[in-house]
Amino acid sequence: MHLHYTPEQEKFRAEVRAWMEAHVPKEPLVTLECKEGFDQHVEWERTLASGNWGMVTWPEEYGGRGLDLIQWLIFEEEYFRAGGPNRANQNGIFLLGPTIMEFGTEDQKRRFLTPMAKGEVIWAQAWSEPGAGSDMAAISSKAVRDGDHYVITGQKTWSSRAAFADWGFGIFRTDPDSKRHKGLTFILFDLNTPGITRRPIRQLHGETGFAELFFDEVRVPVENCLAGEGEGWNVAMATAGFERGLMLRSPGRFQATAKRLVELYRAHEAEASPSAREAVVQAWGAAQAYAYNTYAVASKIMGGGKIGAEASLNKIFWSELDRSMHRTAMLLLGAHAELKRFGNGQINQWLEGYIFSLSGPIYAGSNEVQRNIVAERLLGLPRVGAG
Amino acid sequence: MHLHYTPEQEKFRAEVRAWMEAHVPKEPLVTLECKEGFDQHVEWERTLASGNWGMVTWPEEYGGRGLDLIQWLIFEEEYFRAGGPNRANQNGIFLLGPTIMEFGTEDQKRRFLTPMAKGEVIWAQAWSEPGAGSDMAAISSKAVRDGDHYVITGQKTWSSRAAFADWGFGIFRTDPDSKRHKGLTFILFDLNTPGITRRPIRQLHGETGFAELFFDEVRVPVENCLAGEGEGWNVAMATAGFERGLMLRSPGRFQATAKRLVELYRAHEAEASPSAREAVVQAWGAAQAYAYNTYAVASKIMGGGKIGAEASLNKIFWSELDRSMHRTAMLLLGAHAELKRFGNGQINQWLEGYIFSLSGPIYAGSNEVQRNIVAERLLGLPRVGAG
Amino acid sequence: MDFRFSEDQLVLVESVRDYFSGTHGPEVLRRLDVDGNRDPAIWQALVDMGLTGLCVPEAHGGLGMGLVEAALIAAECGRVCLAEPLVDTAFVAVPWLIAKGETDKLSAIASGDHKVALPHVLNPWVADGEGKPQTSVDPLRNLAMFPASGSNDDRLLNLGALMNAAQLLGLADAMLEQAVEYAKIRTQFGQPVGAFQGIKHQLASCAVAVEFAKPVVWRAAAAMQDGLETAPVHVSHAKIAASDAAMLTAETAIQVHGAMGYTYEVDLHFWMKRSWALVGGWGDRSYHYKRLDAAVLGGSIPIGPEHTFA
Amino acid sequence: MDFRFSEDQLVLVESVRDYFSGTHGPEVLRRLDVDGNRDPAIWQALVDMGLTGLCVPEAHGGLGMGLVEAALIAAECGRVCLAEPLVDTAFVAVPWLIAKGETDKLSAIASGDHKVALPHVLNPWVADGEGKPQTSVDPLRNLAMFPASGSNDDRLLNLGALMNAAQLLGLADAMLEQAVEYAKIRTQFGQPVGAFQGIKHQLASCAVAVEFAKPVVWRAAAAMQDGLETAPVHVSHAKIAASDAAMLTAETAIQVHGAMGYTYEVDLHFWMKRSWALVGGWGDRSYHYKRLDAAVLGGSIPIGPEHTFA
Repeated sequence: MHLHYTPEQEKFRAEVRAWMEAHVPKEPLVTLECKEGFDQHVEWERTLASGNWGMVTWPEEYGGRGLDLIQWLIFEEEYFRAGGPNRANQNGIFLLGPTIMEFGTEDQKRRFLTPMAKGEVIWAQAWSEPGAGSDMAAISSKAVRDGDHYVITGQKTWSSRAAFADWGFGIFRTDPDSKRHKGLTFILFDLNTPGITRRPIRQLHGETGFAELFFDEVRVPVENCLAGEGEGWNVAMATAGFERGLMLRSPGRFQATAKRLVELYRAHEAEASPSAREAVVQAWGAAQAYAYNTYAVASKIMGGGKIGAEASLNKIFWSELDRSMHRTAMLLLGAHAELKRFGNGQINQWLEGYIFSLSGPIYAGSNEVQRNIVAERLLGLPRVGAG
Repeated sequence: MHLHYTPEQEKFRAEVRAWMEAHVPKEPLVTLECKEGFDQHVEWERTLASGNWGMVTWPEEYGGRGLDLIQWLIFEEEYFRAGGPNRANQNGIFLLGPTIMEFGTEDQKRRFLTPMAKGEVIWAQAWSEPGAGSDMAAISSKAVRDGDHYVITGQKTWSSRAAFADWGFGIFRTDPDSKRHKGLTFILFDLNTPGITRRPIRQLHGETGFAELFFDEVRVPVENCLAGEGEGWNVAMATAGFERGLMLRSPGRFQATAKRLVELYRAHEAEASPSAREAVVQAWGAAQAYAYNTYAVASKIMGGGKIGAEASLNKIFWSELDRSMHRTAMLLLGAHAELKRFGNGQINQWLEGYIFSLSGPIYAGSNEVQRNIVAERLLGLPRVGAG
Repeated sequence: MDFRFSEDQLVLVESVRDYFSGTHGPEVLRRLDVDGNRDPAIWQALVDMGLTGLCVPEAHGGLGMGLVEAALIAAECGRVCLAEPLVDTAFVAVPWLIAKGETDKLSAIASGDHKVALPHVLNPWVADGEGKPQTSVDPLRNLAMFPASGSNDDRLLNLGALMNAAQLLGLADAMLEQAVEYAKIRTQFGQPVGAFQGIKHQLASCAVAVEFAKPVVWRAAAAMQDGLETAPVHVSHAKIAASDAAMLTAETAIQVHGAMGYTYEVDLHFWMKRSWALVGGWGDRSYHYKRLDAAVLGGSIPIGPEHTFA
Repeated sequence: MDFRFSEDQLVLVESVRDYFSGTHGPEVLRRLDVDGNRDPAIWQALVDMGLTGLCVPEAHGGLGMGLVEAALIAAECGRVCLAEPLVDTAFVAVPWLIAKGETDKLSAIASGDHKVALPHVLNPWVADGEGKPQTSVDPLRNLAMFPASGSNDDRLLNLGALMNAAQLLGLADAMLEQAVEYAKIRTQFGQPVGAFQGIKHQLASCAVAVEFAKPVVWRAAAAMQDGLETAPVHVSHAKIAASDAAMLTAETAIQVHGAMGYTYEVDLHFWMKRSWALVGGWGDRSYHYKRLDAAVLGGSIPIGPEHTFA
């Protein structure tokens, strides 16, 4: 246990800080869930790529910097310190990129990774179906082999970024007689392929960055299949592991929120209730705990360890922390909480953040599913019973 | 909605207050979970009976006062205001008494109710078995008819008061081929009948007021069966209804605890954390809410209404409130919390109370079972699935 | 001592609930959201039921009812997420005007011709009042900038807070019901999600919170009605209990709905947004907490078992 | 930057844990409870493993290890609910004596011949010290009245609080494991109770609380070890996180055990009682909260993403 940065790490931090201070937009971007905001965020991805800060943990050959996980954490700390925007490329950086590196052919790596790193191609994920949310094995959209193509028919829903993105990835049933986890294949597809219809989903906040995707005999070349026919479940589980695991939510994000919450509290100190006060102090503590834990896991992985079902602990912790911090902010704002913009014209980011935080315990595997995983795989409780 | 006491109710309150002030022991009694304390509590039952305050809601013919529920609530408020001791006769007053009144023959009412009201016979309950706790239908102790007797063989556990009480009641399997809820019979038995062995259970706090009961061919006259052979489940459900329902925990108890908690807080105000402060204020609010709700239910019942699955809401609310108030007290006491007696020799009643409060969410149907009842019977969620 | 509603009160509630359930479903909210969020026809129906004049004395053309009845109807307004400014006009402004002896507008209010939006210094906005528009997260709320002339009258605040608390009960009830209905039909892992204890127990906890908030709100309404000196304490208690129950139920209901709850096409969001808005208005949680704190720890209300109805 | 324990540290922990799991099961606690609660043979075994001298410099016959190792072993002591006063003597008193430059008793401590019970003004008692006996709820704790000469030294308090936090981690781990094991074998309604989500989700929530308390405690140990100016803040953070996790796990574990958890014959109560005792000692929750509050809101520690290791 050695909790000091090396001089090289400090130097790296200074380099990130300088670049971020020079480049992070001074004004907050419009939300990425609408076309205008999406375009602004893609522009930011390209700015990041121009400084080679797009995919910092990727190998240099694919457009990354080959940073280790401690460097990645430092990068993220500085990113959130500077108030960097949300990442339009989130699905690419943390989900699809690592999946392709692990399962892709050389040709696939070449075709997909570099454009992703440059922010030229933005990816949507297409996991869920109307009948398959947390229960992903219930997938029924099918891909039928026809020569050197798959012909895809079916429906995906709740696809993040899909309203505006370029390409998508998901799993499809290639063996029509198969059930549950078998007979599924992981396929990448151009969202502009004929036969694909995108229907934007209007979300709770009114924006439409998510979409339903309808596939009507969509022909996708066989070479867009990842890791072989029938391997879809294993690949998806690995991908979902990345998502729930270390990199989906870096601690800097929550530490930045906790700091803003402290500032909000100071502005309302005179009239705030005791529980609000203690919630604010505990928010700092919990965000720090999440950071320590992430450093511990990063250290473990760098030492050759693996992250397994512990990822579910992380997902429960950060999603409930995020919701609780934003709920506390809403209560501190009182009668101002409902305003989309405050009297001074400023966007009420706490309201936006609270709404977004409500999705945390739902997506990437609901927290009910995560608690089952913790109970069964980490604690060893029996899986008997439907309950 | 008329939230004022009538002059008669105020007069009644004054009468209770005067009697309690004159009779409630000045020093706290020793815990009822040991022989010495049990005897002190039985003595108190007899004192109550001498003033005709033992079974205030019972009809006068059985030794009660025939009070209505609002009067009962006033009585309880004054009882807890005066710091009245726990009731050794709890099982008799609230569980068995009402059950006999509903299901008993005239002969049974005469034989059992009056001695109970006088504090002459103290009753133990014998619901649980080692394999049947929250799942009471799993009972296996059997009672075989032999002429005008039942011959009981089996084991009961976790029988409250059974270490020192005179009589017991419980349900037994009279039809050996029956399963679950069928073939059970409700039987009353003298705890000194040959063949009954009591093994006191040492509880978490070290005392032994609960017991296991072993039945080895115990002969009990058939006239001690309540409501007919095979009716045991229905009778027990009615009894458990009383237990979870209105009268198991009167609001006065929690209002008294909340008041003591406020006093404890005032003594620790300078050093207490904000969350402790808010928990204390909320404790008053929750105890009041419980009182209002009880008055509302009492009013409803007096108007001819019934209490059903709502009883489960009550049980969840008071048991978790009680635990939370005592937990707050433990945290306020800090390093003193672990002391069985404080430096001044006073018993640490908060510690005793915290330990006792931990049983609240467990007994009389665990809160997990209660939440299932709320979800299924009040909200209408499906019972499908073992979970 | 009788903690029941009268037959008349129950009949009143039932008739209003019946009317709303037949005419004011979620599709009405969607229409208002698209077409402009006030509808004279809905307002007229409220007038026709006598609700605008519920608390107006009979001499001024109203029904002459009290705050308990008003709170009961406010809960029904919450239950259907009513957008029209009935509560502020008829259950907040009317009792306040009566208490101040200002009776000249009462008959116009009862007849539905006059709506009142009272500004209070604790609110940074006026709902359905005049002024520069402010956008609420709730698309059915029309807010205007707080005017300089806001009142700081406590009775007005208490009326507003009590009626927000009552509306929050109805909102919470409705969100719980929506979550339950969804949990019955949404199937995952081979059974309705509502058959899993993980879902059941969360919803049961909401039911506990909501059911134990209700008598606190009714008790506060009765205390205001009876003019108890301690009424402000009971109003603050009610506002906190109802707010906490509604916040918990909103978070649980969206969780039970899963990703669907996060969409605009599921109805839940209207109720959640209204809840967030009402929790903050007419004195926020911290404000009411401080009043409760001053009463309980400061000793301004007697406490203990014998003081249930202090 | 490496947030892992060294190989040496892991080997040390494993060897101590192996020793305890082979020799110090619940039956030992029951024996001590009946026969008198200190056992020279257990003490001698601790001495033989070098634990009394863990932090004593090699020059004085010890192993010369630091606070991180001490905290790791304290957690193991919590895990087995050790009764002997190892932690107070070897992990609290020794580092404090060294910091004060008082080295004369160190070799006697390392050899097991000298035990130290340091009074601090925040504790109303001394554990395993001289004075009028006080009865703890924990039958294996020997308390004496607080002597007039207690220290008010902050470093002593921080050492005591840190080691209580570490013990609480082990206690919480053990209670969670006991609850899980019971939930696997206890059958109700036709299946192990641990197969119900109602039980699973409660236990999973405990796992979250415990796992996220751990790195906070290790970080506090490292901060003390490294002499960071902010170390007291981290100790308070650790004490609160570990206390909250242990309190939650104790309440959940007894709930999962049902009525059996309420008996003396099930082992759980020893761990619960120890937890309640340690939560209160060396600065209670409110005390440590106030330090944290002063740091975070008062600004004595820099906050934000770039200050993870401030």
